[in-house]
Amino acid sequence: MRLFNTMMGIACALGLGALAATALAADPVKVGSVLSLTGGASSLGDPELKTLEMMVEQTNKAGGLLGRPVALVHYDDGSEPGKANVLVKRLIEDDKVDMLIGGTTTGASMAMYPLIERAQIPFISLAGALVIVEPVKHWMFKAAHHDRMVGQRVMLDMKAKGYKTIAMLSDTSGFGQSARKEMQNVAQKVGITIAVDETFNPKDTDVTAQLAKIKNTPNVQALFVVTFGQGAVVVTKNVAQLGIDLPHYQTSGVATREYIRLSGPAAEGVRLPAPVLMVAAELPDSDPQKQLSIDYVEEYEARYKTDVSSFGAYARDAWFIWTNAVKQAKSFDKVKIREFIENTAGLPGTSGIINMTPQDHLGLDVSGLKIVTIKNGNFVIAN
Amino acid sequence: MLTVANLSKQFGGVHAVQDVSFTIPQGCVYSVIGPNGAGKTTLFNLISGLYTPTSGSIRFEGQDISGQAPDRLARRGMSRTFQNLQICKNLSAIDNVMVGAHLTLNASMFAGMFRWPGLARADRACRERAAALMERVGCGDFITADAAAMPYGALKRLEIARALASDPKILFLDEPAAGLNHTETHSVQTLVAELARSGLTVVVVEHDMKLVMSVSDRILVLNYGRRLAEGTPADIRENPDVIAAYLGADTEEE
Amino acid sequence: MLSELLQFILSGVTLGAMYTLSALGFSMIYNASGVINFAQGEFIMVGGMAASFLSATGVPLPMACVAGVMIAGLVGGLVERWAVAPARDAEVASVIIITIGVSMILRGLTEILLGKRPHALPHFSGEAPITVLGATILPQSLWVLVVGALIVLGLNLFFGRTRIGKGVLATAYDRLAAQLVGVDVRRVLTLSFVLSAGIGAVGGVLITPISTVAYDTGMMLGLKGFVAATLGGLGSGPGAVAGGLFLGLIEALTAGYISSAYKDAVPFVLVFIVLVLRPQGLLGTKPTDRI
Amino acid sequence: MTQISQSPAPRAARSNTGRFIGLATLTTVVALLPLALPNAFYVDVAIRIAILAVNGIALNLLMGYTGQISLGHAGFFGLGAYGSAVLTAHFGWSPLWALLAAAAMTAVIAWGVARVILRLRGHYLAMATLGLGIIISIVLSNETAWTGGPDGMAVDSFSLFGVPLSGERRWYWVFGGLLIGTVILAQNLIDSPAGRALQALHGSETAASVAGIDVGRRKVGVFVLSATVAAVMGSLSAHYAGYINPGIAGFLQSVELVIIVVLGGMASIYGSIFGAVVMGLLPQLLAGYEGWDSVLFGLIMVVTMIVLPRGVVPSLTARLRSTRFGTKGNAPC
Repeated sequence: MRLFNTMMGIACALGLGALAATALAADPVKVGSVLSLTGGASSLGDPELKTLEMMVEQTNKAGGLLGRPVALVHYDDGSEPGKANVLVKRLIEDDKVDMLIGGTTTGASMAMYPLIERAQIPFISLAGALVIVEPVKHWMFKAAHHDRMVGQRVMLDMKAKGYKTIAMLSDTSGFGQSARKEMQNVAQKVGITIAVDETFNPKDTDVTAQLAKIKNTPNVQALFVVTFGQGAVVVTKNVAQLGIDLPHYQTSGVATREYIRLSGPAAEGVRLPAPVLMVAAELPDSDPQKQLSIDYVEEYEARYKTDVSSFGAYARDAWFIWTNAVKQAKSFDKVKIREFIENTAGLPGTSGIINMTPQDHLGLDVSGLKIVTIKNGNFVIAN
Repeated sequence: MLTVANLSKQFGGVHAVQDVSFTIPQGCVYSVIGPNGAGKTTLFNLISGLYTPTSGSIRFEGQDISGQAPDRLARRGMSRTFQNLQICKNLSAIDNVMVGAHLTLNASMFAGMFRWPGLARADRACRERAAALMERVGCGDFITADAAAMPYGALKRLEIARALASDPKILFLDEPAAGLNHTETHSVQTLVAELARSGLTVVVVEHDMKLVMSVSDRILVLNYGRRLAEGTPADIRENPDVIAAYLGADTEEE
Repeated sequence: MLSELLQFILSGVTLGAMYTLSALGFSMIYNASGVINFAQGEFIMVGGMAASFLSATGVPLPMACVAGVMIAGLVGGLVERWAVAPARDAEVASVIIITIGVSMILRGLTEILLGKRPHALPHFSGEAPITVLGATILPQSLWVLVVGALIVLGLNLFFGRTRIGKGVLATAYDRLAAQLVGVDVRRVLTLSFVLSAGIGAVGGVLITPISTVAYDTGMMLGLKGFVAATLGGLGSGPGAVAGGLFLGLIEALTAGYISSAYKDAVPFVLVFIVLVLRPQGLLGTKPTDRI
Repeated sequence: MTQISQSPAPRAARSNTGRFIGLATLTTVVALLPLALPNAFYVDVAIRIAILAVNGIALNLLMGYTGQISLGHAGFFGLGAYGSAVLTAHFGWSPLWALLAAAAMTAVIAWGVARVILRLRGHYLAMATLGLGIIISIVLSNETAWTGGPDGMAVDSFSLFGVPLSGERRWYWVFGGLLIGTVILAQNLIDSPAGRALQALHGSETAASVAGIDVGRRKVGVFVLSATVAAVMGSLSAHYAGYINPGIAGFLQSVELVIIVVLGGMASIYGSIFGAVVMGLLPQLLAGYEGWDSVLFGLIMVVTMIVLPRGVVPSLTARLRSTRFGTKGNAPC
């Protein structure tokens, strides 16, 4: 009996001691990040981390920030928001970070926020849902267009094309379900009827049952699929298999060339709202977003030999929002930086021109999302 | 005390026990014998509630008990041992015996968790009694042992101690001497006789004829699931059917 | 809506064939060792990943597929030799924990070696869907169905006709007795892992063109295979087939006719009901204890 | 039919002094640990270990002592957490009443389910409980209006008679106290006639029932007990974390609890504490080695179960005993 407890005590002491040893000496400015590097949302979190690492290297090569080097401390939440809650505590209490970027998923961002607010550290979330910035949360900002905007962009395009009755297929992840709710609201507002509202598990290997139901529902004029990653590929292939010739919309969640590569010819003609990043080459040279988007894509693809995605681009924008604020604040004071982030004005990013206010912690509008379509295996701006 | 009438049990198409009737008077040693596969253990399992009879009735102290669950029969004062040992190897030997005394203690989980007053005292008394029982059946050397570490012969006796711990009115012993050597068998024989003297009704399934003949007051002979004969040892020894079916072959071998 | 029903049935049967292959692996290992192998899904994933990786590096498709299955089989054998065999005397619960550990190792190694991105394979016979009475089916789904049926048939012959197959059955029935009559029990156990992994990998390779594969796709298919195997009755070959097909059909029909939101709960509700009514599964045999 | 545990580990009769020393050591560790923890993050890790340990002990009563596996126990944890969260957020209940109501509700559900599924054995029981847990987590993630869906929901902080409970240090004492209390109650139970009955039915259901133990009722009783403990811990940890999502009720969490029980040692209270320490610390220690973390975690599990097949604590104790007394295995001593 005594033995068990001695053992337990030793284990505790050793374990916690080892934890303490991993803590780094605090000299550089520390950016903390909890990302979903494994699990359901890893296809989002992976490019985000790659981008952040690239940004850190670039910043340090350019002499750091206000003369100090920058270091990234990141942890993987395994796409489990509950874990993000623990890990952010580690970033705050143990790694003593100066800035937080991350939260791949809305769940993770929301799970982290109560602790961040208590610790008073500026935080830029990379997740999608509206709830992150509405109602406004004092210490939390957002780099990606929220799902209501995505919905608006799609529905407006549908309306312009004259589609009144549509079918929606969303996945059961946090991304899909939060977006689904927003889409229902937007549809009601713009006068579009969702005649079929189906869901599927993003891990499903087959969704033909749901799609057959959609196919056989009369009067449906367009199909709107709300998902990302492998799920989107499965749906796209199944749509082609069933020969559904409805106009096929997806969300910015599939704005990555990987989607095109994996879906093959089935992806042809799919329409989606995407950050201009994907079609930067088509922009006029005068567009302030053009050059920086092209630079980012080229650097990323050269460095990692893999396709760029809009998720990595959100991390890039978040990085610039922060560094921009630091340069203006000329200090690493968290309160000051928060204020300067809140007052970011006219900052061009891959997702649009960022103009934040105390009422708007996103600072983007619908114009940053372009409706693009897939043509000959490429994203092109839709007519 | 126990009356079995027209009892039958079928497994699929196999008639394991067929239309068997007999009565066990109180305070006697009653043996069930028969060749392998005659249905002796099935009969035990039927009476002790592990199997549900296909038809027929079992009456214990005047009440119909057929089909009742084993734990309810235990409340009525029935207890038994097993041919294929049913020892709880995750418990110590003495705990196994104390399991037998389950019904004599307050076994509510709530009381256990909060150490209900008197519970510990009753448990201690029970432990002492269990130790005494182990001494009595002849496995006193193993009072502090883990059941998993005990030899076969001792486990057989441990089962008897456990069965006795519930203070039964009737005790069923399923082949208590199987696998035991001469001395061990002899001590089982003495034990059975002793238990019978104390007024307990003992029912024995056994292959060892010497043991059966010496301890039994009455004997039931089963063959192919049917009753072949019933009577005192002397009757059985002289019954021509029994000799033909069973004893004859057996004595020739010896 | 005949074409709609037919469509549901076609997708249900395709799914079911996939679940069957996973369930067969579960049953085989369960038979040989009494263990539920929680790494079964990872075998499926390893097969799909290896094949698509090889195919991407320029290996011809048929060779890549065969190699994928063989690699998975090898992995299965190594898992048995290195992780399961050394724990032969451990409790079943401990061995289950070992298989969970193995699944984490396989997932992690695949992530490190082949990356986290999903991979695809070209369809074996093109992507032009075949239309049957208004419903469509991909040629690849036919591959899944036909190969699945061939494997079931092959296993049937293997267990019924070959010496080593009978040895596996004997080991499942009574390990000690099998050993006494000269069956090399150790080899049988390794073989059961190699076969389970190989069969799972065949499923993984066949499904990859349709659904793509990533380092973390195994768990879902493994879990469904466990459900299917239990539905049919653990350890029963026909049970695995029945359970797999039943599960696939029910999923597709629920998604089609009832609610796609609760589609994922249906298999588990179903297994619940089946087990309450028949505690040994649809085609399992009732356990008999000798008392 | 294979039972989950074929050869349950033998347990030596516990002596009162041994028990006291164990408890005293545990209390000392719990009392002194905060002094060694440099900041709130470490306290947080300790708290999460305590939560895992209490859940592990409760599950061990069911799995290790009674021999009935549950692969869906996180489901009950989730029911408790969401019960509390929904009752406080949507109905304005006070946290204490919400906790009690959630625990009672979980107990009733567990009772209803247990009566049906505990007739199953071995892997079939594993399947049924696994299904139960998954169904619970699917319901939690689908009923968006109440639960906030897959993204989860915020939970108010816990307050008792108007005094809010906040800060890791305060919560630490709550969970530390609960852990010690759980160890005491669990040991009491194991050493009582009721606990003996549970272990007896693990050893042999036939022998137990012939001895007068109502096997079915006992199994249901311990299942409800361990589910209710999980629910209470779920409620408290929801208030503590301030946020919950359906993942807490998921399959992986259930598996984590089973690993705690088996790795630490079936039928060993301190084994479950050890298992909780491992499962609580390892992810943090491995957090820096992305990709390799899962490989290392898996390796540790595999190697431990091969080297110490009965779980860390029972295997090591048996080994120590045999060397100390110069005897092999479990000879009487």
